[in-house]
Amino acid sequence: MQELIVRAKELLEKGEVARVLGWKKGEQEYDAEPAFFETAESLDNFVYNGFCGANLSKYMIEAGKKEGKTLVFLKPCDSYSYNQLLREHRVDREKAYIIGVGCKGKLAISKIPFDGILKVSGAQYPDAQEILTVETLYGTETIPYKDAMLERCHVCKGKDHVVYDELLGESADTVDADRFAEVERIEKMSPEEKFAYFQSELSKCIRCNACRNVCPACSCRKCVFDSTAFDSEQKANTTSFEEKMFHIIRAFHVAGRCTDCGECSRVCPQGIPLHLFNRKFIKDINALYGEYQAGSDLECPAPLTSFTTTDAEPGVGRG
Amino acid sequence: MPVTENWKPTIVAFCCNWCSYAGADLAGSSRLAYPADVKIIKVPCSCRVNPMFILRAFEKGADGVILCGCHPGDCHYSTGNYYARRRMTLLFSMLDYLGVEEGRTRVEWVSAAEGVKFSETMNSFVEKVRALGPNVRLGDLRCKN
Amino acid sequence: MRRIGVFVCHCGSNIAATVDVKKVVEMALQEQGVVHAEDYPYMCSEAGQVRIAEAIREHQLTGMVVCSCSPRMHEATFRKCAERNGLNPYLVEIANIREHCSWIHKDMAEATEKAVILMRAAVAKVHLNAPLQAGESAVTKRALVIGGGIAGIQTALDIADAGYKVDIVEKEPSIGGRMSQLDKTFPTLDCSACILTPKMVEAASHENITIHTWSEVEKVSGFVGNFTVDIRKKARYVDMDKCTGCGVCQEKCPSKKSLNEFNRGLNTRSAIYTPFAQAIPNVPVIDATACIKLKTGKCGICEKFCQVGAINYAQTDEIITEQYGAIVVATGFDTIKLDKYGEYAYGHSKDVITSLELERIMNAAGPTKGHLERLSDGKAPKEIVFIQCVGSRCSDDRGKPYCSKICCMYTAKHAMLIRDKYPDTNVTVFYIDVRTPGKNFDEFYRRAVEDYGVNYIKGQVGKVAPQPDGSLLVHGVDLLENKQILKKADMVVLATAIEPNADVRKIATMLTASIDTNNFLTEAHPKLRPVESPTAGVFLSGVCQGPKDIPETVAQAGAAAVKVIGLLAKDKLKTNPCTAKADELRCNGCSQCANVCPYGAISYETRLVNDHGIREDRRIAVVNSALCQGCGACTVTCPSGAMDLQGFSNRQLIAEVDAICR
Amino acid sequence: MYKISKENLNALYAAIAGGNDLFLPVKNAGQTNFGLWTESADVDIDTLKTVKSAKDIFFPQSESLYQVRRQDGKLEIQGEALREKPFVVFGIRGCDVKGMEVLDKVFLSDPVDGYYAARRQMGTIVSLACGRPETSCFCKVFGVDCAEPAGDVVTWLVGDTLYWEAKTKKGEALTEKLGNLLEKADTADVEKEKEKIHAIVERLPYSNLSLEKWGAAAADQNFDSPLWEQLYSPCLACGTCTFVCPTCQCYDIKDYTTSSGVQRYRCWDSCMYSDFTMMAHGNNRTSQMQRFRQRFMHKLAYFPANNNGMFSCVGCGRCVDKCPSHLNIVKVIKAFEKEGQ
Repeated sequence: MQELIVRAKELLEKGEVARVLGWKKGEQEYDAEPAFFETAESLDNFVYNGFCGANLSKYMIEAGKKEGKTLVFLKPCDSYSYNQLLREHRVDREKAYIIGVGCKGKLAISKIPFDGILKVSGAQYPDAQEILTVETLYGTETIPYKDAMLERCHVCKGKDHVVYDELLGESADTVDADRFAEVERIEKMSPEEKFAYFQSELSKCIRCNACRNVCPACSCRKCVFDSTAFDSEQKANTTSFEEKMFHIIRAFHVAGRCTDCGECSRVCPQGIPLHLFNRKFIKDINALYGEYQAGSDLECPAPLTSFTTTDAEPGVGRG
Repeated sequence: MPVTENWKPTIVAFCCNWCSYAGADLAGSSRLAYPADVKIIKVPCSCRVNPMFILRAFEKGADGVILCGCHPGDCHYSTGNYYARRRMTLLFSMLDYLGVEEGRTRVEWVSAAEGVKFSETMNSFVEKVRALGPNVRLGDLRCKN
Repeated sequence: MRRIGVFVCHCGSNIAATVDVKKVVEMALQEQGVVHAEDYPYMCSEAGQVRIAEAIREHQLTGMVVCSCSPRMHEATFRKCAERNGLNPYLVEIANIREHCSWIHKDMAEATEKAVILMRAAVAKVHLNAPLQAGESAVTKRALVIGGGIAGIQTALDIADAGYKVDIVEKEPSIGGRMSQLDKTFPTLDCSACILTPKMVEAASHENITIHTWSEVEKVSGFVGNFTVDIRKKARYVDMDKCTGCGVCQEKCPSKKSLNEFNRGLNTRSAIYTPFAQAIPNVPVIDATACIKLKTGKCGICEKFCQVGAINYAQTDEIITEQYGAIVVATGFDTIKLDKYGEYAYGHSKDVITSLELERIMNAAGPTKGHLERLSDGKAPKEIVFIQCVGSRCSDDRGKPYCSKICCMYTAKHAMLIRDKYPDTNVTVFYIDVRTPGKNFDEFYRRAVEDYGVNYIKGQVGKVAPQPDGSLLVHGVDLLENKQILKKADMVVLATAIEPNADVRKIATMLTASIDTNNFLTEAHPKLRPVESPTAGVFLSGVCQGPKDIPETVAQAGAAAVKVIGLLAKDKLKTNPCTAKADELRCNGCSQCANVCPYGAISYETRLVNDHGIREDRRIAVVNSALCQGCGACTVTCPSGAMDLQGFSNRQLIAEVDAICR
Repeated sequence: MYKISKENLNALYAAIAGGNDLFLPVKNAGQTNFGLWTESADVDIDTLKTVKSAKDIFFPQSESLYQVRRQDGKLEIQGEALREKPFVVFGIRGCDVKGMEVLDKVFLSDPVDGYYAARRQMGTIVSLACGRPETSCFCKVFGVDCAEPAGDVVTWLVGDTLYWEAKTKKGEALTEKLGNLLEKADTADVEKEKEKIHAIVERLPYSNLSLEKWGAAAADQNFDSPLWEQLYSPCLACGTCTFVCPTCQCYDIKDYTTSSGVQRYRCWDSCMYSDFTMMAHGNNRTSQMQRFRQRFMHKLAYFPANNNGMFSCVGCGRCVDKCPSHLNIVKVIKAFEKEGQ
């Protein structure tokens, strides 16, 4: 972490960047927040630890409107999101200085099942093999690092950055699960079971839009669900249908653009596994139109804005 | 909504102007009957159909939605139906994944010369939706009896 | 709130017999915004339109719905009527209660209920219709004719005579097409070449006609009035300007084993060749697959003998790009492949031939110099059997479901010519039906039977069996006599079905013209617009649209030319105002829409946007409405819904959905 | 005071549900929220904080107000019936009960919101003391005693025993109905529990936040502070904080139109949303900073200014736990506290 601060101060002091976009110490170890740092002193509050899961790429849309370059720290998976935004002309590469930071897997406080958490040792500079010691109001507990890791880190798409100006810090492989296993499990269910499963999950949705607002692919200036012009404006869920409509359409709008960064599932206050929607589309796209990783490059045709004359017919595989 | 013997499904058929709408016209001028449950909405091309329209139809009470366009390769706009095909393939796959009955959605390519196919398609689609009964899983029950 | 008028047409009894039109009127009056509704026996009639005009004035309508036949029939009629009476034509919507309702339903209650719903959907849409103004685009005063057969030549001549430039693109080395392969023509038995050649010469020498032979259309973009076409001029290896057409090269060429396409492969030709003597242009091409020099680098004999130095082995394909206002497709036909008809022994016996092959055999310039002889042994045939409908009117996938239309007549012609020239040769024709509608056609057929003693047998042939003695045993059936027939023949001629030229699919795709299940190009209307493709600015001439004989082809060619002339005579065309448009406040500038636009109509510009007080430079999509054809692909690609299609907007379509799904 | 053993709670729920609707924390798909009790419901009173507060029961996330239908060309208006059936909310924590007090200020003062008032009248609140307060809790700051919450009935879960004490007439009526399911108990265990809880509350990291910089006067003092610009920037403009909050009371009224009728309904709105208070001319708050500021100024300055100093935050800490960017009211209060130093 220290090397990141040193480098950031250096670039800031040399005037090569006007500001730094990183993570700021919170009140607790686990509530670091994304933040802009404009001065070298303010960087003393900079933090990079196991709880810095937040993907900073989307903040670069606003950063691009400010004067001068912004130094941004991107984890490997964040760099895919940035690249996708670059492809869609939403960010200005000229106004970004990208330091690719290493990642050894990020933690979710919601996955640490203890009441009254005060301190999590081992989260400072995480190592996937570690056992976390958690001090709580009600005693000390332990949990393997991997058990507290975000879902996305178990199926990490790799520790290589796809866009950067320089690299800092080490990464460690965290993959220990099959990315599509859960999707496949659901696909094997009967329609009744599928319906019951999603109905149960989606009935929790409170339409807070956190999934949408955190999503780097959902970067519309005005979401179709916020605009009256499409006659689709909805605020709260009034029926179970609207939740479905919202999540289906949201997944559809980011299909072929979603990098599977997993932020939607990370932020959902109701713990809905929203990535299962996006990953279903990714799985279908891979199977039907060839392997595709959004954000991996800037040129190759995107699955929903291209075609072949021999594409599968809709409803393929139905009984 | 309870299934009664008199229950009739509501079916929305999006038809592209150049092929399928003309195919439906041909079915009409050839007096090839299909159930009155089918209501056609004209769109310039199958690629004009937004997945939102389809979900909206279900939300408002449709029991089945079918999209008809020119045969791949014959699109009046040359490429529209190819995009529609990918979009609908993904959308339908997602609806299947959510446990919506598969028979409620369909895409069929119907040319202007295929009045017979249009009529047969509508007959078989309506039959399938009738067998499935009212749409509950994607419906919205507000302002309904 | 719109003031909407609803006009319900009885269409005589076409609608009124099945739909309770009074009920539709009554229900319409309950709809929000509907201030007037009435029914009338024929809304499209003069009197009906007068009623509409009165209603527009009296009720100050700001929108109207006509419940009638398909918008493909009368949308234009009612829109014009509205426009004449001061109502923007795009404030008119049609509820199709005939083709989509009364004609397919029997139960009156059911049909009426559906008609009411269709009316409601149209009313809901009209509430959101915006008055649109058609734009204008300039017309390039030049036409392209694809195909240089009699259809293409006639179309080109007629257009050129009217004073417009026209280009013919022909993929073969010469214009002339199928007609140039024919010997005589029915029902007058005049020589095909004698009537075709003058036309070819006229086309070649016409100041307004440019002919690109040995060329193919490579790419088409643009739209009516403004097509841009890439034409591939295939390497000819002979300089068109230098060649005098002396023919020495063809005589000297040592590679003489290539099948002669013009003679249907019945004999061979040299690697450098002109397909036939009267070829236009009279400049040979080198067949690169046969030329020894091009294949091995050694030879060069033709170059040596060419006195004007016209041979150029280094020539390559050249792409030229031209602008056109209209395009005529005249790609013609070919006979179907007979590999699925093994029972006729075509390909097994040299003496089983197609009718087109017979044309070449009977032609003085053909492989037998016009002598009727068996290709197997050169003997004169004494018994000839003609088999009709080979692949036509076929119910399985071996052939075509349609009637090829020309076979009955040319078979009568062949039979008559043979009986006339070789009176001791017997001719038998197996037929399903003899179809002879057309001026002097039936008389012609009767002459064959009555005056020339051609033996017509109603019945099909099951098998043609080659015999050890070289003859052919025809297993047929006589349906009228109800008996099996075994007939020994020296020659069997198959009236092979015709089908559109194989290239038509590719061309149709390039032109975005639609094609039917048999690969014939679809006309805009089967009766009322038979020479226009549904794609504006694309016209149809000849057999590419459907089987027809020479007089019909020439007539259609002239009709297509008239349509082209009518188009080119305009300086400006009204453009479709139903084009896409981006809302600058919601556009992300992400470029996804441009990726799916087939017309390259979307570009981006950075401009200052005032978003409710926030002023910033934004990258915004801009639609060129002259290029946009209104397909709507962009609208669905746009996640924020910034891109919308005028006339078929998101809100309009959703309103229709809502009205249908109550 | 009464008691009942934990294993008999199902019988208690069944008894309460006889003649009443019973709402209580129910676990569904891994998350606990208030829901209607049924035989098969997975009741979860051990989870301290339901994701959404109990606000939902009195002021639902969305509710129909009336329907307009077209009948033979005429319009027919059908008002939504007010709540008539009595119901009980069980297991509501001290902070949420305090949240009801805040909502009462809004909905029960003139003009009274009939829908809400009917529910308040028909509802009986059975609160539950917090045995294991969380790191994010700071109800003490707003005068809530989570060891002895308000409510018609207060309960304590001590070991395997639920202690029950009626505090109001409504509470007594309910207690009476439950008859012999409850047995008499002395208060010793409960007193001990309260002490234990108070001790934990003292150790909570945010229990001693200072509200000195807030209250009615802050409306002018804090509005133009440069701190807002620093504080808001990670805000995603989602509505999580609003929708999990027990006191946020803003709603929007919308029409759901079908061709056979219109349903007028209201649904929660969030001041974090860009279309909040959108008017024909646009929005009176054009930036996210302004929206962010509004939320906290409303809770900590405007509301107290209009309600005799009552804050419209109850320190439940839900927003602290749930903010995707880890922004929260604690950070805001602390930032202003530091500013003066």
